[in-house]
Amino acid sequence: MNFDFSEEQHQLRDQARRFLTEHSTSKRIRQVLDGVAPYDRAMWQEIAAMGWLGAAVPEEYGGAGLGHVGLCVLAEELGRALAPVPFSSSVYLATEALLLAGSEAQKDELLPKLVAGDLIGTLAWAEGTGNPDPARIKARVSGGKLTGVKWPVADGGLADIAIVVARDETDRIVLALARLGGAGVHPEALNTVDPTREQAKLSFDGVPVEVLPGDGWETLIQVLDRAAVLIAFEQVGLAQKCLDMAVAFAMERHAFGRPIGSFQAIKHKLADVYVATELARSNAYFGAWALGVGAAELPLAAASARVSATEAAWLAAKENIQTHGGIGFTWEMDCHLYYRRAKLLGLTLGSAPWWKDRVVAALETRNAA
Amino acid sequence: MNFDFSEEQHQLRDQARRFLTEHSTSKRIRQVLDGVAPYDRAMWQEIAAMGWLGAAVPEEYGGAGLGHVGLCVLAEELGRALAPVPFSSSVYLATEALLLAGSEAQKDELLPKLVAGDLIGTLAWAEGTGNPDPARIKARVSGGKLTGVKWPVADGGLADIAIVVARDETDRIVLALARLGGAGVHPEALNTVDPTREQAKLSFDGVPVEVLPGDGWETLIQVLDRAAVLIAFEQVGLAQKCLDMAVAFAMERHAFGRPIGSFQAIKHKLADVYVATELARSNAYFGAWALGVGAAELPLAAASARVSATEAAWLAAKENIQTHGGIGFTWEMDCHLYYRRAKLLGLTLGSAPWWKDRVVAALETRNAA
Amino acid sequence: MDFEDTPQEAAFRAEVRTFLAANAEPKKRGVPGRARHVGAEELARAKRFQAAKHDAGLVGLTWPKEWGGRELTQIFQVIYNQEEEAYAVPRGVFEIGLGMCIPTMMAYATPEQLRRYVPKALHGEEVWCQLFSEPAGGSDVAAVRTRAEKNGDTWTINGQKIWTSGAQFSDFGIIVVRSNPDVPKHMGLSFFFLDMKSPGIEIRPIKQASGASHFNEVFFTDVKVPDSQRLGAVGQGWRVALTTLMNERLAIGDVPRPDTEDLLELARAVELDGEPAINNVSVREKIADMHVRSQGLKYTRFRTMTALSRGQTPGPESSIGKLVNAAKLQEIASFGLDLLGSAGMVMDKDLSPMQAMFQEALLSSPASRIAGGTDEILRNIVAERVLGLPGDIRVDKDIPFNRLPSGKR
Amino acid sequence: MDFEDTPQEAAFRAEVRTFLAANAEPKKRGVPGRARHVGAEELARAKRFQAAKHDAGLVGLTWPKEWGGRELTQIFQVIYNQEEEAYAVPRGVFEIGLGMCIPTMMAYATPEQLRRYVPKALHGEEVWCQLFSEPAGGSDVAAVRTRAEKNGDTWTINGQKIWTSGAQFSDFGIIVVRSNPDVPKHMGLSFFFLDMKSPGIEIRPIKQASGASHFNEVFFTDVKVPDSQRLGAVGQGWRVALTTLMNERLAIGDVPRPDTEDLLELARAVELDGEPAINNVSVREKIADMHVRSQGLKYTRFRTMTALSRGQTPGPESSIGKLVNAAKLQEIASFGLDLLGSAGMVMDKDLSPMQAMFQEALLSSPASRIAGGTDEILRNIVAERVLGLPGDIRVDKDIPFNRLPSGKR
Repeated sequence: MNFDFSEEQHQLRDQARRFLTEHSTSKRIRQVLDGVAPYDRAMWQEIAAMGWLGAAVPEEYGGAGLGHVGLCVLAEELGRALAPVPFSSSVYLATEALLLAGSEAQKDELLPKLVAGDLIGTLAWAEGTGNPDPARIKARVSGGKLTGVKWPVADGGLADIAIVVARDETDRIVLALARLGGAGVHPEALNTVDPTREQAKLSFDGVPVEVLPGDGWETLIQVLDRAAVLIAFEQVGLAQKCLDMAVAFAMERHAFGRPIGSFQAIKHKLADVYVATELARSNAYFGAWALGVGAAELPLAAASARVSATEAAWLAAKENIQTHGGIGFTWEMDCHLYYRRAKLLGLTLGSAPWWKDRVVAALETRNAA
Repeated sequence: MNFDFSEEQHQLRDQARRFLTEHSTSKRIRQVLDGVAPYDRAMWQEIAAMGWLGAAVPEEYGGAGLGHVGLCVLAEELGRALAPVPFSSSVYLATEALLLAGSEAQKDELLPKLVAGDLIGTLAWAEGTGNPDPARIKARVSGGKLTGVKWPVADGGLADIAIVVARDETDRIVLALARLGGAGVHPEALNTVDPTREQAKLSFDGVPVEVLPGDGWETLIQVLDRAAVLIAFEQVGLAQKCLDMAVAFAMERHAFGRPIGSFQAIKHKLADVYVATELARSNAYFGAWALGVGAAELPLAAASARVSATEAAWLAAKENIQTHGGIGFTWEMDCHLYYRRAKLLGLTLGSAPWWKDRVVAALETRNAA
Repeated sequence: MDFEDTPQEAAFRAEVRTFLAANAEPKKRGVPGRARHVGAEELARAKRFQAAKHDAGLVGLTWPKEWGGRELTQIFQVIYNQEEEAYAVPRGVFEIGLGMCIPTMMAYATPEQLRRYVPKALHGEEVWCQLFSEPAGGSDVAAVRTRAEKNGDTWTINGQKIWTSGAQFSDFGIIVVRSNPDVPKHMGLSFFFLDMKSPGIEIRPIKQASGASHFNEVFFTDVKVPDSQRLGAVGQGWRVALTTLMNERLAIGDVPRPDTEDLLELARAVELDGEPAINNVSVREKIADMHVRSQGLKYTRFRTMTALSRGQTPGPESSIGKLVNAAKLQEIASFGLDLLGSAGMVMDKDLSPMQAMFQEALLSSPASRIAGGTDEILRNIVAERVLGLPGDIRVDKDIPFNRLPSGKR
Repeated sequence: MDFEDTPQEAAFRAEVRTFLAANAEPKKRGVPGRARHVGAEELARAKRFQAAKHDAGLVGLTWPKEWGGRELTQIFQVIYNQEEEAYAVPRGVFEIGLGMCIPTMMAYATPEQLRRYVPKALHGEEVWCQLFSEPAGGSDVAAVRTRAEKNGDTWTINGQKIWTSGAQFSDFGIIVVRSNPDVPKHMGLSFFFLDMKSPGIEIRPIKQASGASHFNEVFFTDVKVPDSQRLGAVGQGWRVALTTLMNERLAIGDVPRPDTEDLLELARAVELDGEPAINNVSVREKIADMHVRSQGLKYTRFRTMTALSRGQTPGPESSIGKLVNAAKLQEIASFGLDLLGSAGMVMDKDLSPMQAMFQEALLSSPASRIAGGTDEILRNIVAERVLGLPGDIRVDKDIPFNRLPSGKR
């Protein structure tokens, strides 16, 4: 039984924790929050330089070949640190989609640039409200040109390339690779509950695209499953950070002559947050294992990890504000940054009801087997 | 604004509370629990003598003419006292069904006897698992004779008459009045989570019946709505009693040198029970009003009262045991009697999901109007 | 059981309706809540409306006739508030002054002071605010650190108050301060009213986590207050403060939005699995759960109003309203976003269904579980004052305030 | 990350499998949990199995070789328990004796006593029980009222213990008693082992709310115990009791049923709105919610096992298992009944789907939130020992036990 990270992975975590503690400071996150920049470019470049963007990319494409479990370690730290960079879009979505379904030429051209941070990628599946559903896809590729409107697209306003879910002339769902800098692409920044992570509405008007080989919807679902595990680690990192903040505050803050952490109302609330966070962590670990070995259990593990982590992050973030009381609801305290991010992460790959349905669908498949 | 019981109704409540405190004792309830008798016949006769069985029955049929709001007052006290009598079956179901849909002859014959307690009635809608649904009705009336199997039927083993939901020769749903003492009726006692309220499986094998006038399903739904309000009062009475027990215990029981009621874990738990009980009470009051004046809002009011009261009774009953700790889980303490009854009441007219659907259906109807 | 007014109540309701129809604009549908940002124009409008209301005899309904009141029972105030709910009336400017400050003045100020201050407050010429909360206080309202030292007939105040509504446009304020830190917490407080334009008072708006600014910090640097503006005896400030807190406005009808009806509307507007979300069983169950809570509170208020109508005083059970509403608001907001899938994050009045009402509520709802008594304090109140359970163990009763452990925050 | 045994673990697992295949019957599918009623026949079978297990060297895996142990790390005990889960092995007879009583003896008894008692306990010839809980104690384990008074070399015990598993078939017991009521609670306790057949001991089964009887009350009337059977110094009984409590068996793999898979099976078996309930969105969400809790616990156990496998000791975080499982069990049971509509109340193995497993769990589940530490105590443990938050304010630390307020219950 070895259901924990390896020694090297623990070292990677420590290194990431140190780097992000130093760099992903409240001050730098708030630069993005306040709209000074759409992301922290300097942090992005340093992260690229450390090889994190290619953690799970094979060495032949310039990656570090640490495998997906290594990437999970980084994801937890990035979530904990609220890192204001397009990591999840470029790494979990675009890079993974190319790894899974890109042609050799596409991989050869794009992966090294994504790994180096020279290109930022994203994936555009949503077209307005609703969870992933092929029936909702109206964007269309015709004669090699893409037309349609996708929103919200994470980091859509700053990405260089997007993998766009669309229909081809025969109505099949395909993944189309679009370059975003050129004519015919109209990005529009969206105001969201968490301004520290850029979101955009992308309108395509006859933009030349390359269609990725294979069944587009199947690839999308595989990408979402992988990303669900990785985002679950971000959520677990965030939940743990909120719990740490709340515990520290409850020890320091006094009311009625005693630390507020000595009141059972606070103690039991934080015990519940701890329980939710540990359950989420354990579910995420199983997801990491399934992702790491490419197990057949991945769909179930990914959906379970996402449902559990979404619940834990939301609970931890809202009860962290509550534990802080009035001061926790001021702009200057960071509590709201975690609260905003917790909700954003819980929505970004589709919301909990959709993933709950996937849990049960996977259970049904497993039991039928 | 006069959203409270009247002075007379308060007096009725006090009278009922006194009677039931004296008679519906743990000892007498446990006679039924232990199977010594299927119900408390002496209590039944006294209740009949006080006119409670006819509280909402017009005086022309021997009733007290107190109206349904008076009956709500009694229901709360009966629920609080766990009265081990077939009151709800005979009064809320059989009597109400006859009042709503019985022929004049049926009313003239049966209502005075039901009011006097000489006949015990019930209503049989279920045929095994599932909530009320016309598609599940297989019992059939053909040539004036009923064949089919109904279960669970509340008080089916001790009732003299049953209003049975069945299909006629043309497949229409009808209500059929059956006498239960005679040939062709095979009652079988069921073991349930709450043995203090008799439940049976009734098999009918060509039993002569009288079909009540009107649309059977429509009448059934009307009866269930009325009964939902009345059972909600039983549930509110039960919830309040559980809260009272838990508070009293928490004041008396000491641990760590102080009453356990001084710990926030207990205080806040009981505050939550109080909140749920008050919300349920207020929803039940609105149900009483709607029932009393025959308002068009009755379906919404009844479903809301039932959903709210089911939640409150379950919460109060389970947290009452929890507050008592180990001693609360012994047979000799009464906590489990309330826990059993709470679950039984939450199931007896169909479970919460069905009633939640009815809440929303009523909201949709209202908003469409 | 009925929902009818008594004849006297009906007559009063008619009077209020006539007044409002003549002096206010009906609310527009779909505009959530009342604006809480009060600019110069809004303040002027509020003052005009208050004057009209006063002239119509609708201010201070429960107060002694001596002060222009009508000595009515509280149900009449509830009726007024109910009717006003339908109108876009400038509110929030006079609530604290007339609801908390002036009643405290009436209990403790001199007749001369009352003649000076009460009429102008009633008529809306002068605005009052309340200065109780402090950064280190929070739920522990008596943990006041703002110091007042006496020199001759003058007190000098130094310290900081927080969460002060309306400080920026208030003319006067009531304040509780620590006059003696060497005695236990509740014993060393004194209570004053003061001129908010006094030298040494600095008012800074607080930016909340939602981005809005509804409150202020108020800093006191050597602010002078004459001893004649003391309310109650030196060291008896806590008792005076309790008078103020007892007068908190009866919360009625303030249902936060989005509520059940809004969720229903959202569920009709968006699709799940190719059909309106309202057809989804899980969505229906959530709507039902929220409906029974909303309606449970509504009819609890009706029961309270019945008590008021009979001249009874509502008990601490009215505190369940905020407790239930605050949690419900956060739950509805979060659920609403989930209903929209990834687009739930988008807070754009043009793109988000229902003008981003749910997203805004998501960001503002944490405050409603804290302001005016946290969930935890409200549960304590229910447990102790309604159920009669023992108070928490108090370690701060007999220790001098300046020797209490205080932590770093 | 992998789920593989080390070579040493794999070898041990093979050894256990061989033993179990030869000495036990595999569990039958669909039989929930283990029977906890132990009659004469069951007791004899348990003793035979224990002897075989001992002869195979599988008892006391972590114990010193001196006592027949193998001085292995705890992961080997976990592996044994995992494998045993698949077999219908008589359990519950020796767990307390070998898990709690004998380890306490090892820490405090004399070498002669150990030679007398340990081998027979290991071999299953003698059964031990633990006498800590009292009616007035509950969560406050140290609030022991059972008195022990010394006269010469003999102690006389009077009082009552409760919730004693296996008292009716035990040969010996360990007991904590109050030897001095005039000092604070934790200071006046002493600890003994005693012969359960001693005159003056009366054992009565407790009928639980579910109707079952898994525990006993034990009454002591002038029961004599020689001073030589005292464990630890007079007045140091609490310290000894803590040793016992530290040795509570590592709860692993004991997932209560019905669990998620059972709920899934039920949802496939019954219909809602004319189709299998499993198609109902709300039912699916509930199953998913329960699944992620079950699996979260499963993989939390895997993490604990990894720590054990590395020779580390699991911390108090393992207490979350019971906290989560107990609430989940009650929730699943209640939900299962709701799924059946009014027939959910029927507890009849022939009529109720899945042999009334859900109904039985509904009735027994309240106990799981209480026994072995209430939800409230477990949350305190997590808050204090895992998160490091302060303990509750203690008012009973410095007051003589006989002057503590005690209430009527």
